[in-house]
Amino acid sequence: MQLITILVVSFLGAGIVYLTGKFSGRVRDISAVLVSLAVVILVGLAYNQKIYTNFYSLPFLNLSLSLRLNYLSWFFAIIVAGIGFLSILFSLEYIKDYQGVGFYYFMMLFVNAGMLGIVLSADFLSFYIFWEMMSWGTYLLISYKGGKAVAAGLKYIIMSVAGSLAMLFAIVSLYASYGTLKFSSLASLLQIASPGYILFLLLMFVVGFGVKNAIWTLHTWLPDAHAEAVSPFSAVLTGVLVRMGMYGFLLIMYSIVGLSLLHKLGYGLLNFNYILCWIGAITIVIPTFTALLQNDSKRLLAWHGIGQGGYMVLGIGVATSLGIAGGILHTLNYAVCGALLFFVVGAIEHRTGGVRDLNELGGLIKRMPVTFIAGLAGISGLIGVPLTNSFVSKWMIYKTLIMENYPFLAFAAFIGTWGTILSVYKFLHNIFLGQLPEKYKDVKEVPLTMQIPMILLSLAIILFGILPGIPLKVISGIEKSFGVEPLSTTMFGMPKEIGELNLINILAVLLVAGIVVYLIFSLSAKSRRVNQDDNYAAGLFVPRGKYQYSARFYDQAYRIIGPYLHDVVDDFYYWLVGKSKSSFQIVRQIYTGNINTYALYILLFLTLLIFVKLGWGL
Amino acid sequence: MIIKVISIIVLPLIALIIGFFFLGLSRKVIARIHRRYGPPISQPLIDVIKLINQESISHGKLFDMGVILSLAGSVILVLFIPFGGIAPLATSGDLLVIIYLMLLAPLGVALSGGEAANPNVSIGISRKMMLALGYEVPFLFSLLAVMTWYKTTSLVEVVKAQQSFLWAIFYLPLPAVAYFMILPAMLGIRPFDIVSAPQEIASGTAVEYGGRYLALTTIQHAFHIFIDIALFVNLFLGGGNLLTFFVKMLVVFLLGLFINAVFPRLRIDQAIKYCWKWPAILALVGLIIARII
Amino acid sequence: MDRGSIKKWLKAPGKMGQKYSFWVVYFCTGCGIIEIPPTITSRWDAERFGVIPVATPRQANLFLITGYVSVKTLRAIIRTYEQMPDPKYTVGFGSCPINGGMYWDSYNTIKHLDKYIPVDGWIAGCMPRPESIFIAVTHLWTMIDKGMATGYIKYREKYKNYRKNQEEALGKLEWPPLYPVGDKNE
Amino acid sequence: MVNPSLLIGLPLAFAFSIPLFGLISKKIEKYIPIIALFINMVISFMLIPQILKKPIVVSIGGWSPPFCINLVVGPLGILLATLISGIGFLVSIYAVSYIKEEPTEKYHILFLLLMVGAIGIVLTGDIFNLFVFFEILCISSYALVAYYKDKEGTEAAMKYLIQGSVGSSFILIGVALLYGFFGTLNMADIASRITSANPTYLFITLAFLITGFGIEAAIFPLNAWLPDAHSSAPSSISAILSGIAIKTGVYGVARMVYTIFNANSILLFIAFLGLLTLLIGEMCAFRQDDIKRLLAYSSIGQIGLIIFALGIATSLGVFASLFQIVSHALAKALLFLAAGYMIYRVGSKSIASLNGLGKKMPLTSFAFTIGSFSLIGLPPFAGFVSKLSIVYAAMQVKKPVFLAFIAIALIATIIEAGYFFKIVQNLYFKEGKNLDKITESSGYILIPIAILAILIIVIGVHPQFITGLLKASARELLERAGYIGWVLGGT
Repeated sequence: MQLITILVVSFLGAGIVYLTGKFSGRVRDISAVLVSLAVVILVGLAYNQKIYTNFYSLPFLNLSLSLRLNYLSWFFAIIVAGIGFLSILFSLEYIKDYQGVGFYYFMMLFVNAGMLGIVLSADFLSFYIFWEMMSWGTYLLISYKGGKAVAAGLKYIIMSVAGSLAMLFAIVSLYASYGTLKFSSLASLLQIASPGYILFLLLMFVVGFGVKNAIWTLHTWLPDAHAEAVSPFSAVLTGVLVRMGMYGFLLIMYSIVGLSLLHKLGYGLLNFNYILCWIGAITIVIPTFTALLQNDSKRLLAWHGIGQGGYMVLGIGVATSLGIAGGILHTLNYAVCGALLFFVVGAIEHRTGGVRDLNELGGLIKRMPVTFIAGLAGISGLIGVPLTNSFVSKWMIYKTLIMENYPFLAFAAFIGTWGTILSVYKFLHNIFLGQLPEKYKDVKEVPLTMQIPMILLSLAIILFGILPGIPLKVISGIEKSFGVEPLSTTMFGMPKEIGELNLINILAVLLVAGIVVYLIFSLSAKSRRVNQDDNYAAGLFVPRGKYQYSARFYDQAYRIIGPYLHDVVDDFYYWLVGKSKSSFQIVRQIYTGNINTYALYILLFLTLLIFVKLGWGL
Repeated sequence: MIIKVISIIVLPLIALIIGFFFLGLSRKVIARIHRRYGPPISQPLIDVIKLINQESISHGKLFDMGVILSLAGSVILVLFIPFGGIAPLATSGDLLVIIYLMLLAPLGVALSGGEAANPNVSIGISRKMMLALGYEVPFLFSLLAVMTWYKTTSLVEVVKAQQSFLWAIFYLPLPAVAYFMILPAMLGIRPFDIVSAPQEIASGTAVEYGGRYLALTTIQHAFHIFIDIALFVNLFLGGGNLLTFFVKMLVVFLLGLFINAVFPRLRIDQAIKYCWKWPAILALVGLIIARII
Repeated sequence: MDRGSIKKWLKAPGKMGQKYSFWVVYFCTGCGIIEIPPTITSRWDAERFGVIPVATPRQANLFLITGYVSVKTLRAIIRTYEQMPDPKYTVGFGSCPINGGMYWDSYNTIKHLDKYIPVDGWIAGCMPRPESIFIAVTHLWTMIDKGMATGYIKYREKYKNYRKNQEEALGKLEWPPLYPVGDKNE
Repeated sequence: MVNPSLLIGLPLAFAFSIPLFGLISKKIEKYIPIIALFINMVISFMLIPQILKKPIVVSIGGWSPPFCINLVVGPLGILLATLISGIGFLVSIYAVSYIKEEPTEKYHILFLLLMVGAIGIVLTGDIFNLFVFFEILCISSYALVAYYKDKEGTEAAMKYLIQGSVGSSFILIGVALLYGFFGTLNMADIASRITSANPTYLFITLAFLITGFGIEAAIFPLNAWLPDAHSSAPSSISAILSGIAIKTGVYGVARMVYTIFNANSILLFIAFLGLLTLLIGEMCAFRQDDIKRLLAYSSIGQIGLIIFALGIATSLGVFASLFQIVSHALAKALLFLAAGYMIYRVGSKSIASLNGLGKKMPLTSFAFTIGSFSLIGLPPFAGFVSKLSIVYAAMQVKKPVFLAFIAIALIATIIEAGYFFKIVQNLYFKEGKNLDKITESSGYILIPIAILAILIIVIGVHPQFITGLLKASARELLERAGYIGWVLGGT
């Protein structure tokens, strides 16, 4: 009942918000915030409950749609609800000047509702239904801004439809062979299935979920979509919507197929998990270094979205208790960081009139300090600086990779982190540091409703970075439900038997050291505060507006690695589309427009029919 | 417990002294290699004392905080690296944590330098980043080789295992050589002092630094020298007690010094290519061997 | 050379530090710079006095005006001097900064540098030998000891007049005054 | 109890009474079709429950079957009859304000005749009557395609006429042959004695009949008339043609193959044909810039899907195919009506000219979006359920060939998604030119469109409304003994 309430509230709420928008914009904004907040509260109340309900049935296929709640779905549901709420809050000021705001709020809430439906559904049919609703809702929202966004939306929906059709194929074949689509019963039924069939299923689902989670070779929609969507929705996209693929992976791999069966797939190094791990590793390295070459802030973040997804896939691919936990935890952590960073970009866009080109910005720390703090927290989280959240999850992934004796995968993960450091520092530097251009002299800090989400997320980054025990408690519950032996964790890190990590000590020492250094600093001779014009310029006065180094920030590195980072996959897809278009053109020539040929077709058909008869001897 | 607290207080001081000693020694040794008399060993200390008493300019809060963060990061890093068996915090962070804590210092400098709105600083930072990208590849390869070989991520374990039998350098010569080859790059000394090239970009990140800022960065540099070399000694030369540990560090440092004192400065792209060529290949081969055996 | 005497160090560490680590701003004003390379390299090795060239005025505390000062260079000299943190010392190297030297009647050289920035000491000659630089350095040590090297204080006190002279020579300066230009300094 | 023959009789009567009403006033005549088809719809709705209990056989002229002309109103018949009169009703409402060009009364007469033909086809139990009604349908639709009397319309009508008459003659040949073999024209009778004839001759006959009906059903390669006819007819007629006329062709094929000839051996081939039609249709549709041609080609594709499902020949397969017939009829009628009025507003058929209409004609564009999403098969619209059941039916057979087929069909769906999503984006997210004086459609246009959209959503959300009827119809097709039994009385 509770789950049905959640879904009803979120779906109906979307409609109500749209209708109220017809009367007054103010009421609409407030009601949108309230609805999303209500969803957060409802999901939060459902913590630590096990619920299962049938909510609908299709007698003609004797199927029944059902919902369920367990640790896994709750974990994802709370992320969805939380990020959804924050992005709605962020939108209030951001979206004001667009047209079709009512539609925007409706679709935002609708997509959130669809995602909740995905994570709450207990059988593949309802899963698929919500999945598709989310997909086309996303398509409409990506295209919302018009202009370049249209092409991005089309690219997204085509790839998404292809993926979900592959998924549908697998789902229906499951139903045809087992007569049920309930996760629970499938989990038991599949245990006796042949490895070949399991492999086929997994491949189909990997295509379906891989498109969403943007694993390498299925990732090409993501940069365009993230870059062209409106920023609050980009946050939702990168934080939770893309991670629905992650949820799908966890669901099919561990909740349904199960660990014992996964180990049977393949021999030695050539098994499913290992290959998945390598896909994850490639997904880390190539996109992360591609991000290095971006000059559009949102594209840069989008490529990182792909790369971080690689960490998650890598983590769950290793299929150890630590690895799975790391993968899931990284999902949460990246949701926080990614959403935060897109909010930051959104704030910058909002204040500078939609400037996303990293080479035009600079020095905004002096005007938008709060946004800068948020951005700093965000990139620290993305890098995984100690005492921020991603550090823990990445630590778990590295640890398990090394312990499982996969040094090369571990290397891919490490070097991905270095690519991340380079590009996100460029991101931060080119936006906030350096010289403040003349044209942004009187930029103001963003209004409060845009600051609150950023502040909350920054706090979350620090919180989960110092107290990873909070999410890890839920995650070990998830692992219990997978049948993996659950990860035993302490509040501040890892117990001795898993590894040496105690964040509270690190924090304490860092604080002490910082205080000591600060004392030295403040006791020594004072310093004079100067503005950016009083600056070393080889004895000359600083040329205003021209004294900034941001374009081609890592030029020499580009020259070396640039040639290898050409996105061949994307080219291949475009080639495919072009070729098929021309072949369709050829096919069209069948209809010549000449009646004689048509009559000829008819006679040919008749004779063909008769020949078929004689030939086949029907 | 008490011992732990004492060591937490003492260890950074030891590191500081050793670091300053190495700084002074390097100036002296290089001077002698140049057929000069050279400054006294204590010259870096004199410089720091002067700098602390000299006024300076500040470009904002981040400008200060970044420097503080970088020094603090180096200080706590010292506590994670066993120095002659003393490693007060080794149980709360292993090699992976060390790798990540090594981020704090450059990150701090990068942030504080970034707020000094000076393109020289930005160029210096971008060079630092690219150089780091260059030497991280062999560095990570060799670290992974050690971790794979000893099946542990804890530095203390690694040291124990070596002291029980042979040093790692005998099992894993190639990664050790690779680490040694990139050591100057990690320390940012010639031929890899691209980051703070005074003649090209007016000492890079330190352009706007004067007075206490410069003092703190000098201290940080001293710590940095200590950390990198101590890490090498722990990883490949089997740690040792206080004395032998110091001796090993001295040997490693002097060897590196003799090599880099005679080289001219590389260009940044040359540096990256160098790091990705020989050291990386050696370390990779070493890693593959360590993985297979 | 009393680097060793602990007592002085404990009494005035700042002053001692200033004495024994002169960081020279790396700035070639004129022909005199030709004497600097032998000075800082193996032949004379200035580093043993703790004198090393640094790249930016922010780090330097000794300003060596090497050779004649043209009007164009004066602008840079003033800018650089103002960017050097206190305490800072200036040494005019060669005859030209003193009185114009062989350019005494040139239309665009500055004859008397000390009208524009305070100069703590002069090294006469054209060219002075590198040894003279060391003489100057040691002399500066004694001046610091005696508290006579107070050019930077003078600059702060008489900033109004210095600024006036500078603007007479260079026209309007595009950077704001370093110190408040008012009567309260008199 | 109502007599099903009213379903045919009423429209016929009204059709020929339109001129008389025209004498009274030209105002009312355009409301006649609405009345007629509304009554039809009501009657057929009333009939559904009792037919689900027991099918009705109406014999005309006192004799008992097989010695008389008779109507066999089974579940399938009533399903299609309801669909036809329902959509006809909506389209006639649409036509009230859409058809302005004289001579309107001719339009309405022909329209009603078309309805008569369509309903007759699905209700009659006599193969010659089937042919006759088929001719009525075809001839009236030839005329209607050329209604605008412009060049392309006439040309299209001409092509349609030629191919259609070839088809009709084939059908006639087939009927004649059958009469020659069995000496009876009653379908049930023929069906009961089908085994007594030489299979080869029978197959030739079947070939003729399939070809004949296949032309109307737009099976590849017999569907060359369709794009021209659909695109150049008035949009209301395109809706009828695509929503109803070609479905009657499918009905004919199904009736022949399943009930009369029981030719299970050819079904795989038919499925293959359907797949081919699907692929070709979608491919051609992808390359169209003329919105109506695009929709026409997409109807070819959908028909291909229907035929494919028909060829699966399990009860679920036939069920799915009928379901697809319903959902496609609704969606495509909706699309043609909406697109027709957009074209009427902007005055151009090219897709690019629809840019930005979403802001000017929100409701129409919204309905269009729903229709296209339903055709792609996205939940929660009717198309999703039907497509799902088709996929499931194909999978259920557990033959590798059908697995391959359905995989290809899904790939075709991707192509379909490609062009429909593009159009939706054009409607909403592209900046249109000189749209300032374009306004939302008028009430007579919006009512049918809205009703269709609502129906699509309702069926998509709650398919149980129609599944019972569909299941019964599928059973009627598959269990020929039952059909024969109704007509000839328990054999």
